[in-house]
Amino acid sequence: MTVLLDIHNVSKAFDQLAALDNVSLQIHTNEFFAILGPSGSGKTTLLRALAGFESLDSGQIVLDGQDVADVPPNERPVNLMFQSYALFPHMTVFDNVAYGLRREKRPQGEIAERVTSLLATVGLGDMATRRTHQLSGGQKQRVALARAIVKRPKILLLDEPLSALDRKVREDMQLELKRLQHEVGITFVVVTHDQEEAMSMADRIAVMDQGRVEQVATPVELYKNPGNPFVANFIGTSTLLRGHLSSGRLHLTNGVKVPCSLPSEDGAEIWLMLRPEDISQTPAGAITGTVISTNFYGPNCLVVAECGLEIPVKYLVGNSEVPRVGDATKISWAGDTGVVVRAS
Amino acid sequence: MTGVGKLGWVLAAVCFFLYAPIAIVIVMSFNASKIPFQWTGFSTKWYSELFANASVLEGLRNSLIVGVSTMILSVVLGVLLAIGITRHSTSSAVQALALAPAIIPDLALAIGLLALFSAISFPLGLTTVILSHTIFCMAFVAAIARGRILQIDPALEEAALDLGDTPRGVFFRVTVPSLMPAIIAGALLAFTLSFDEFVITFFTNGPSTPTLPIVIYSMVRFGVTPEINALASLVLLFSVAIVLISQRSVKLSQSI
Amino acid sequence: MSRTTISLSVLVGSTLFLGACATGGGSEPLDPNADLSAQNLVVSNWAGYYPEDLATAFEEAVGSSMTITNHATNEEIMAKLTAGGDSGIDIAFVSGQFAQALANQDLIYELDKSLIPNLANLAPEADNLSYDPGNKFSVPYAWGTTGICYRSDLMAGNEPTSWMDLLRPDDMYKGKVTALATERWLMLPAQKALGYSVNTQDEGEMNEVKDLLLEAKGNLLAYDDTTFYSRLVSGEAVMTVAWDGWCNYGTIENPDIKFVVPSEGSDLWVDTMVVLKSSKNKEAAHAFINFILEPTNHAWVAENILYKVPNQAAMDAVLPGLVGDFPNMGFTAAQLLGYEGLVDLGNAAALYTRLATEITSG
Amino acid sequence: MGYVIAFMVLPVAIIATYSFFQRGQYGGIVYSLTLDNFARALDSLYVGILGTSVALSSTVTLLALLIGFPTALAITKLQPQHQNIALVLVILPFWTNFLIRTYAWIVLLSSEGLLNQGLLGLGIISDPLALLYTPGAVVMGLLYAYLPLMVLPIYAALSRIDPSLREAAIDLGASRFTALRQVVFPLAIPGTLVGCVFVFVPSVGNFIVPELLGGGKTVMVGNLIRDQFLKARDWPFGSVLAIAMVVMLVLLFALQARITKRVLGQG
Repeated sequence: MTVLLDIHNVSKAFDQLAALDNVSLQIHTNEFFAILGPSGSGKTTLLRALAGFESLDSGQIVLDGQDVADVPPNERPVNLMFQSYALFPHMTVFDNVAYGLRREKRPQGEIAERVTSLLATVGLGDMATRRTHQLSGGQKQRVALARAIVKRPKILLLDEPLSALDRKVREDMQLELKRLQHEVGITFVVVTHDQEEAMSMADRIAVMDQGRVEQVATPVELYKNPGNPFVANFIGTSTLLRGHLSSGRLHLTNGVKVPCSLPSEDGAEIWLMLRPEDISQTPAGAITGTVISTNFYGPNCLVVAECGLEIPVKYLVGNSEVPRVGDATKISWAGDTGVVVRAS
Repeated sequence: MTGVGKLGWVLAAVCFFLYAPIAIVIVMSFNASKIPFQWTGFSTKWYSELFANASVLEGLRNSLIVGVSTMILSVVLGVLLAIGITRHSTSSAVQALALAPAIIPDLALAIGLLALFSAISFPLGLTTVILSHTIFCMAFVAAIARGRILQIDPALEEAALDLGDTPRGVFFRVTVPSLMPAIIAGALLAFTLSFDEFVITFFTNGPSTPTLPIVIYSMVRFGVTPEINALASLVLLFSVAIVLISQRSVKLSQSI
Repeated sequence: MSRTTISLSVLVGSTLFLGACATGGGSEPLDPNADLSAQNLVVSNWAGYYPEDLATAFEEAVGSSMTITNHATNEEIMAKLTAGGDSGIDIAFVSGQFAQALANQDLIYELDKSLIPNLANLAPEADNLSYDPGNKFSVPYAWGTTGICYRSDLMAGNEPTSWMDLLRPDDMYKGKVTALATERWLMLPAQKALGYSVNTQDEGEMNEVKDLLLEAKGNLLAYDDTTFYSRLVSGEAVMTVAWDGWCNYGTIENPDIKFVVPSEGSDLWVDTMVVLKSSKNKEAAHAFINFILEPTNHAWVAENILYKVPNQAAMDAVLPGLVGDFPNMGFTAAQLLGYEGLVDLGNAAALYTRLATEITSG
Repeated sequence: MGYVIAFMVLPVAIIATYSFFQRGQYGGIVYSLTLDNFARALDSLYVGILGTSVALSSTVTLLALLIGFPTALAITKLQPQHQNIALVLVILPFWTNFLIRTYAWIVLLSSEGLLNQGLLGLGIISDPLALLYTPGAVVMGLLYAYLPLMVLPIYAALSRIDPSLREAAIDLGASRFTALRQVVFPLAIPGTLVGCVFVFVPSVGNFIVPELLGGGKTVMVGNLIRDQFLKARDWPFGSVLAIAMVVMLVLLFALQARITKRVLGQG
């Protein structure tokens, strides 16, 4: 695995507000990389810095061994697919896709050939002469994608690529993006606030918050082993209980004790992260509570119950045992389930 | 960014072009000499002469009457017109027609109105001036209001109806407040356009009620006196005040 | 939209109807004992062509209230008076040939001379002028002629004596000459220079006039009816076509500004007062004319506007110094009558308008 | 609403009606139908004046475009709160009296005026230049009067362009200038055309500037129309000319709409 892009100690502030706070990341060749974070986390600033639209206050961006900090955006071997797609409304689909090649002064014949074949690849072979406002959302997205990859950039940056699409189209496009990435062999860097989107597509994900990278890991690792409470909370559904460990139990701050035999220093303050599937509803359960809401998913149902543990507990039940709101419930979990998360 | 630097110079040059003549007028208004081209010393006498000039004061009074009446009429009619053409008409011809007086050459409109008033033997005076001004100011208000209406989520009014308000109540409690920035902008525009309007007033005014621009026109044509400079400076000050107020109130209403 | 169509056709129809009715209707007799204080007189005069407190003086003397409005040119007031409908004006000040045109259109009221006893004060020469013999419709207010107003200091040794000095100026004066823009006076210098009548309707003569004026245009600073005297004061211009009294406004500021009537002669123009037929205050209107013709009042007017008034008693009463300072005030009636009176041109007006357009746009 | 529109249409309808009647000897209207007025408008004299007006107004429009576009572009580059101030600065002179703004140029341009005195004082010229009362002065006055009408629509058009379009072009390899030329300019064409019409139409119809700054030596259509109503008292012919102006305006807007449609491929 070769490092294609090395982001090293990058910082950027707007009006003294840190948008990027000492960010370091390494992205590998042919990787599908996602930058995930809530709005205002700095992920878009990072993307724009990679494309060359934001200058850095400090740090380096090294692409394929070359520091690109002073390379203007039009000369970087990086292309960006804009969130709004930014299709030129005064040009046809063909002209939009051909735009970048024409800037490179490629021969007419080559341009026609490359554009035509790429349009066929993205399934828009018969749309070349359309104006962009005549296209559906999914078609626009394909044009934007084709336009950005036709120049064969070393990296394709995608800014919230699926946010403008309907749910059904979005699911199709997730698969499509993965397929295309394999087909064209370009490194994709996707910025998104949608964890499902990131988890389903990306090889690795960087989770950002308040201008900092909180964790970089594969989707499975992020889910199973979040590096800090923010990631634990942000990725997937979880119940995070805060307290200190002592003799196989977690002492919550309100004095309640719950089972936890995970290895950790006695007395240290930790968060215990319990995924809904870690907790079971059983008549033998030692913890009692009241159901405050139920979310039915089909095969199973997410139950939220108030059990006197400072925060409501979320757990899954099978579709034959769905309780009603207001019912009393008993739950339990094994002492060795869950993950210990430390504050970073 | 380097682009801003170069374009910044463009902006500075344009501002110089726009303001140099005005600055000269202001400077000359304090010139003691009657000849506009020779500086003989500082004086405020043209201001005192201006305030003693009965025809200027009368013109000012008439202009204010016309301006305020036009403002009120054209806001009410213009907003209704805008709602009419955006909500109740799909014909682009009707829309174009309704907005036409804003762009039709003022001379053509003035002549048409003069012809209309003389055809129905309506005596010329401030009433005809107000009616005439309203016609084209209303079109400007409608154009502004139309832009705003197109921006407003139609669900707002539906939401109010859904919550039990009457159509009339919806109009005054939802439609009008959400149009407020456009209404204020339109009102100020209508007032200033009317206050400065010369050509249409020239044709549709009666003899005994000159507005300020008419007074200025005869002053400019008959011997150039520094009183005009003084008047111009005051009118400029007045405009600046209106613009500042409008900036404030529009922002205020947008934040509400 | 059918209602719109109906109202449209009604209005267009009424245009035709009212237009057709605009003329006609006789003169109703005036009431010599009318309550003048109940009447509100509206007078339109040239700006600056009357004493500033004229309205106050009249109100005090007669009791009617009075508003004076201004027009810049004969054409401007004519447009208002002939637009159809009620102009709201009771008395208009217009030059003689325009009074004649208004009378021909039946827009002015034939004066009731019994209400204007002061008509007797008019100079006898002013009672038989070509545009309105016997002053049936109009009463002369001021009269004078047109000539060249120039800077004698800047033109020392080259003072103009002929219209040609202005139409074909020496190189050093090119671009420092102004002419009047109002049609009749635009034509006058060339008409007189070529030896033609100021009332000529001969197309051939007028074409020569046009050619000469087009040639002269190349040397003009501007056409200027209203501010030429201040151009002389500032030195922008050295020579201007001017009405005599207006030249005096320059002389007040700079005594080197002088007036001359060129040797080829000039016109006799008369500015008159007319009562509009549409006036609802005709008694007060007559009282106003009578007020003006009062010798002390008319002298007061002359002293203010620096034009000669056709009222011998008044001219005798003006401050003696004025005649010395402003030569035109000393012109005799006989001298003025030696110039050619301007009369309305009737259908030939269209020819003049066209030629004027050709000249100014050429 | 029908009434409101009727009130707007009536003036035009009436002058349209007048244009088919004859002039009375002393003004007024003689109600017999004729097409003479239209024939007269084709006279070389009036066609010539129209040509002069169109030439002068086109010059004004072109200059306004050359100055107004960079100005509008410069404003869009400012920070949002500064954009507002810059716009107010551009519009403010437009809100002072038109006659006074025009008059200020007399003070500037006359042979005794500031510009000439400045040039004389600097020794650049030895005799005053004839600046005032020339067609150039008329162009200058009209440009000064209507420049804001060019800047505003262009600004509106530019500020509506999604900034990511320009960035997309740059991202795809275009230089700043190329992005401006190939993406920003074409998308600003509709607003720019509106600005051109806004400047051109009132310039053609203006009669004050030719009178005050042209010294009466430059005659434009506006003067001609004004004179038909106020001097020659030839309402029917004046109506023909006014109608011609309205028709020209309609044609210009139709042209503008057509080009807009062609550029953006939509209405």
